[in-house]
Amino acid sequence: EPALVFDLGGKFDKSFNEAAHNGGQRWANETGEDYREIEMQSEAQREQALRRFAEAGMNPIAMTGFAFGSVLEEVAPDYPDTRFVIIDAVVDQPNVRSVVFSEHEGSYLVGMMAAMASDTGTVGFVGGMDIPLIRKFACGYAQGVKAVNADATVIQNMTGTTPAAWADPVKGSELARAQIGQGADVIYAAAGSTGLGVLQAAADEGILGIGVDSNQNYLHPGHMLTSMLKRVDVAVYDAFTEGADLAPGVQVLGLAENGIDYALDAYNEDLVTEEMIAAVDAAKAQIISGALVVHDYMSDNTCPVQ
Amino acid sequence: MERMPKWADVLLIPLISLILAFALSALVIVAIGEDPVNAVRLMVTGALGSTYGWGYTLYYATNFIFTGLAVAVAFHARLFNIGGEGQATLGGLGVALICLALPWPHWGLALPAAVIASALFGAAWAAIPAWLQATRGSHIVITTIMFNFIAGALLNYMLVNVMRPMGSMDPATAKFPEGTNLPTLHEVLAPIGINFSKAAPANVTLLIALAACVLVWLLIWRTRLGYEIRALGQSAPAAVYAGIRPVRIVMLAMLVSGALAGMMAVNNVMGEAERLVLNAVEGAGFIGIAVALMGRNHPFGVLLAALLFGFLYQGGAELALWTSIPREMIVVIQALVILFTGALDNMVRAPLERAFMAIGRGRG
Amino acid sequence: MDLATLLQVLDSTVRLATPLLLACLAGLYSERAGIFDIGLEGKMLAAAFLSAAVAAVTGSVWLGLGAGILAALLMALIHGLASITFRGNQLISGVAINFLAAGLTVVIAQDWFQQGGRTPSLMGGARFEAITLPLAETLRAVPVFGPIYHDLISGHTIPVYFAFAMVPVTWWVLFRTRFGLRLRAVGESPEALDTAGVSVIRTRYAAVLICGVLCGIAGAYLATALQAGFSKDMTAGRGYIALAALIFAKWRPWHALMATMLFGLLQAVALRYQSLELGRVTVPVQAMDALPYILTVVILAGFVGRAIPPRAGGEPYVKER
Amino acid sequence: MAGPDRGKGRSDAAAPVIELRGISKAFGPVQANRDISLRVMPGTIHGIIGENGAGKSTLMSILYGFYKADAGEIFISGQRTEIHDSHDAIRAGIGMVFQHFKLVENFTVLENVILGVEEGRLLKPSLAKARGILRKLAEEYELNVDPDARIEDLGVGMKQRVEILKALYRQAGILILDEPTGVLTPAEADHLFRILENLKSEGKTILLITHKLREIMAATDTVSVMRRGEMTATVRTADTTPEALAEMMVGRKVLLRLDKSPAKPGRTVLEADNICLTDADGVERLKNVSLTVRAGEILGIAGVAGNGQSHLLEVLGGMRAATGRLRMNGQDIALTGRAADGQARRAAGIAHVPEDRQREGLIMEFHAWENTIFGYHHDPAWQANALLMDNAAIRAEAAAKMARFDVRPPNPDLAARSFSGGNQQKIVLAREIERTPDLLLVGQPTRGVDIGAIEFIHQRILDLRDAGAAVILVSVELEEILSLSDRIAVMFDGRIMGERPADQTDEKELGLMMAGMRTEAA
Ligand SMILES: Nc1ncnc2c1ncn2[C@@H]1O[C@H](COP(=O)(O)OP(=O)(O)OP(=O)(O)O)[C@@H](O)[C@H]1O
Ligand SMILES: Nc1ncnc2c1ncn2[C@@H]1O[C@H](COP(=O)(O)OP(=O)(O)OP(=O)(O)O)[C@@H](O)[C@H]1O
Ligand SMILES: [Mg+2]
Ligand SMILES: [Mg+2]
Repeated sequence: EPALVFDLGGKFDKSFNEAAHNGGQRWANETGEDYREIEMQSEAQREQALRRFAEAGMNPIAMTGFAFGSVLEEVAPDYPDTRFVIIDAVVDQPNVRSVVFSEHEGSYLVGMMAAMASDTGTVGFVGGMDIPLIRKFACGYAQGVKAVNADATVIQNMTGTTPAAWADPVKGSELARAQIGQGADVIYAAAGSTGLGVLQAAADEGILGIGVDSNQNYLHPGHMLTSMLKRVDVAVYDAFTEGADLAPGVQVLGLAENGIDYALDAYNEDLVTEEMIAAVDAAKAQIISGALVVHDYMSDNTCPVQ
Repeated sequence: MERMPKWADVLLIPLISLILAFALSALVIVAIGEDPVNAVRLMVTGALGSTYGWGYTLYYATNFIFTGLAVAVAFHARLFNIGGEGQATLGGLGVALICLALPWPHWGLALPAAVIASALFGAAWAAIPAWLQATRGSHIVITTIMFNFIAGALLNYMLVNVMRPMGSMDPATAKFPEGTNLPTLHEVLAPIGINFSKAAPANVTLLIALAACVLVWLLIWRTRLGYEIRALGQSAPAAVYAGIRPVRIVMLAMLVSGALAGMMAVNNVMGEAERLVLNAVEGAGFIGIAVALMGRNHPFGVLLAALLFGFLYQGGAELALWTSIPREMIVVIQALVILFTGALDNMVRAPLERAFMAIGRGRG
Repeated sequence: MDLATLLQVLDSTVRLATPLLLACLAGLYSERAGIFDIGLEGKMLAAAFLSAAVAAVTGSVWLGLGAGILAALLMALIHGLASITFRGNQLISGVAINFLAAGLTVVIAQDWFQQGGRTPSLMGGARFEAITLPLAETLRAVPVFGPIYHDLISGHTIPVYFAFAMVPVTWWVLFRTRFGLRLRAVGESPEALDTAGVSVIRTRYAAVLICGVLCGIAGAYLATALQAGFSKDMTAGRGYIALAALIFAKWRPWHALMATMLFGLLQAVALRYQSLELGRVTVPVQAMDALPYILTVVILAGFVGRAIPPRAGGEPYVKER
Repeated sequence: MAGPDRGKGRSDAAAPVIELRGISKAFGPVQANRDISLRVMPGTIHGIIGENGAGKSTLMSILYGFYKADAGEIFISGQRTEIHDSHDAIRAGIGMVFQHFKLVENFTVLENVILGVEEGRLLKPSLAKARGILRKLAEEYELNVDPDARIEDLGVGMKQRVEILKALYRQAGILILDEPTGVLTPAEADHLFRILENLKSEGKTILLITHKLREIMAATDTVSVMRRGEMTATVRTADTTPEALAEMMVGRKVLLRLDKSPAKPGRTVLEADNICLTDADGVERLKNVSLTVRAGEILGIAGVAGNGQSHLLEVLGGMRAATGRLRMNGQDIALTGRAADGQARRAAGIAHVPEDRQREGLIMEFHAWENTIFGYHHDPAWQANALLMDNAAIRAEAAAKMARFDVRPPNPDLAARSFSGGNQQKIVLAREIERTPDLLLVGQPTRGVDIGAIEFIHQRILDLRDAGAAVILVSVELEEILSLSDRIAVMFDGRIMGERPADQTDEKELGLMMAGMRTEAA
């Protein structure tokens, strides 16, 4: 029986954790089997949760979020017969699969769309916790924006420096309002459930928002330009399907692997023009073919554009 | 003439309050469509059905013994210390600093150092509210609440800006060195032939907590300082009459209280996580209030109440795992225990007192 | 900082100060009547939950508001029962109420909506909409005043205006009406009120219930105006900040407005800037988060004007020794 | 709202305006009133006397609805009246001035007067109306008070006026005054009695509670006597004598003179020079107080309550810091700072029986044995080792002490709270006297103590004096001062007005000094 451990933002953050949840649900629906899940309430609980599931014989055990990294490093050796899957971090243990995504590529695509949809030439980015991973989103996004409109301004804000930054919608909406005040008319939120506040403020103020991880277009139809899809659900689904003998090692999911994409559906089809689709799909093909390389912030902790 | 026999005061009343609290909790469980009997069964097997369960129960109980004693000691001086949370947070900071400062060769050396550091940091965090209460009359309840928040911000700052190792995304300190890892109950009990779960975090700190119970008992009922603390708590004018200096006693009682709360960090930071993370205290400071109220501020009572809450915590975690009863159910139980044993004490007490008076009259 | 940025910060201050102000005034009624209340947080949280839940189910923010007030009243009643009827320890009762709300909201929310202790997001009529004051657009062009009127004064939700209106109302009730006289008397000297032939119990319950109503509105505002739905622990310590503001304000309505605006401003700045550059020094965001609490301690220490609480505050009224 | 003019005592002379039947009231285990009946005639001043704790205040509080009786009935003007709370009492035309005033300290006089009887929901009209009525009342009854003054700025005499005005504003026909003169100087008391006469002539009925025989004889028409919760007698004042009343009060012939040998004063034990004390509110409580006490004598300090005696005792006992100079057995003693606490005083040979044994002298929740070392808990004799106390030794010694002082029951394991007042006082005395101090400070040694215990306590104090200790005795009971002391000092307004040998003075002279009048020694 597999198990799934969610991080602090909670299973229903409509974003990162919810994507994982959807993957698990899909697996459960298709196989008719059951799995266990638990949401973290505090930093200190991570270890107990992993151990409890391992003790109870759950296998594989998937967890969402880089914050499990150091705990897993510790726990995994104690349960050599259990397979662990960690998303967004690399843990070098023989029984661990580490899944990381090429978020910069997807962010690049939605950045392009943002620049094309913007009237003011100013777009915004609200990140969650200020960590390299989120800077990777921001940097990819900025590159995409500049690729379309070199004069565009990208306003960037991070919500905080602790995991609480993933779950602070009030702060998200205040930051969004501040960016709108500075002229932003498209805002990309990469901040877990904090992003819900960002998107809410964008909708309230009548500008466009861009969702992240899950397809968030349905949240505010008419006010959601698109969502940058990070297929955590696929990662979880795959892991559960492979079951107790999944292959450990590092898995990188990008545009090529369909691990990353942008969302196009009934909720945003009126906002996305033919021209946008053409441009973005062209860029996507180029990235997949290697003709276009989007700089990965985490490769050298710098970003070529601002 | 006594209104009520002592056993009724120390046993019967807390018991009735506890039953009321549990009965209401059961109602809540029924109301959300779960089976309370099954819930209890799950909690008992989860918390007491294996050495793994026991290991977590005892681990939580260790935390609660420290915070419960902290509240109890202060309460003997009629100081309501709601600052256990902040003091334990600072205790954690002390433990982390000392563990990371030196290449400790053996836990036997690191442990006393950590105990001292945590106690000092905890006491220091209690010292300012204590001093303000003693000399300026600032209400200690309010100041300790404020200090909990300030401690949170301070820890946040330290972990994010100062103690986070280079290159780490986690706002947490580095792993403590090998030489500071405390033996768990598994290692402690192995020599005497007991095979205790390796995975559970209960560790030697439990023994320190038990020793703290005995020491607090001696302090309160066998020493001059304890005598003075109790005297001041019962009557400040009388204390002044007797030449007991209120400022000194308020300070000392709070320092001891803060030190006890701080020492909790030896268990959770050094014994369990082996690094310092955000919100490591996880509300144990507040549970200390419930524990002290239940335990009637007596170390033995605190020990029993801490075990009870350890059981509730571990059992509650299990509940959350295997049923759809969220972990917050424990918070509800905790609230009800505080409500009935603390705030609604008279609701239980008054009818009992009347009953005992009537019995007394009947006999006389 | 230019005018536009300043206005934005102040605008956000108003939004963030509103729940603090409502809770602070709530506490003011209760504490002026001699019932200390550290359970503001719990009452707000309970109200936030029930208002969001009912608004989500019915789609009506007004029904949600009513439900939120009801939830806070229930909590207030528990506090009244413990501290007035059963003469228990008011501080312990407050602590218990905070935990009760923290636990129950999530337990019920989880059972009700199965969304990990949240309510569904509120849309349309289930939320308070910002209202535009008359002439806001017309006057916008007027220099200085125009932007202030349009950006800062206009464009908030109804609870915001209500909260601000409650300041003069509270002052008037407290100092110009019979009820206010009795309420203040019961907080200073309940036996004086008792021997004057007025029921101490009834007066105190009235105060505690008013406190519940205001906390209810504060909580409903959080869930249905500031945010769009309930999430676990969403009050995030605002009840304690309101309590701090109350002490800061020395239990006076107009001072309460000042104190909550100050604390709201601190929050607005802390939300917007990760750290604040003041000349040479960089103030980390954690310092701004902690500032309300630090200021309160300083005030309590009496170094900056001593805060003297209502004299009978915190003590149950007991005639038998 | 004040009711119509009920209870104005216009009914025919035979019917009582107040009648109580079978009133009983218990506070937990204490039976404060037991089956009390009382009839008060309209238009009279009816006195109620009784020792401390006899239950006078309780009875009156029941009549005023402040307490609820466990049993009994109340009739007002012949009608059975249920008085559940003060509101009912006010409606029945009853007003009460409590022993401890019930005023809101930070309200103005006006606000206090209208509290509970405001006209309508808004304050403005009420305040305006009250201002007018107050002015009229002030003229009618010589009751001038500034209506806009804050209560906390007023002296006790003024506060009492406000209380009377409150009652009159509510058109009370029956006025209860509970020990109104305890805090007044004789001149203020005289003024009060003039007002009462005035009210009586208006047809109002007055219930006057006191335990001062003189006041009863001077002011009342009828007097009822209470003893230990029971009403023992009601007589016309003209038909009785102070001696007879005293006998009824205590239940047997009252001893008037103690069997006391003449003092043999020895060396000077304590010298106090220019002691001054300003309290936290900035009020000067002690003004250049100087006195000396010698071994083997008792110095009595007389005065109306609140004139600094208590503060003086607290300063000498180390409970308050003060300025001036204090010498004990020729050694200087600190009056401020760390060395000025009770511990230092005890080390210097000063023992202290405080005025309020329940608040200060004992820890009510502690066992008796713990209380027998209270203040002396640092004595090495009670230590088992460097860290721990020797509880067994303390308990054993406590049992012996309690036996010697005839504490009943002689069980050291009972909480102090479980002993009666007299026995509590004996525990304190045992603790302090058995240390054989050089100087004993005693405040109100027999307040609320039954007569048997009074004799015992007085005898112990005399024994201590005869054994060569110096004693300073503070008491508001002039008779106690006169019968125990060798010398008597009188305090007024924080000053010592003068000093007299006990056998060369009398109540009259002391009374004048207590009122602030300087008299030359005869
Ligand atoms: N619930 C509360 N809300 C706001 N302030 C409080 C509360 N409880 C206590 N305080 C603060 O406590 C202080 C006074 O507390 P408290 O009433 O216990 O003192 P006190 O008993 O009057 O002390 P003392 O009699 O020694 O002067 C005030 O400064 C007040 O600010
Ligand atoms: N509120 C109370 N709670 C408990 N016991 C009380 C209370 N009031 C009075 N008593 C007790 O009831 C008894 C009668 O007290 P009461 O105050 O009526 O006496 P009193 O005659 O007025 O005495 P005094 O002359 O000292 O004022 C005393 O033993 C007293 O301790
Ligand atoms: Mg007080
Ligand atoms: Mg009395």
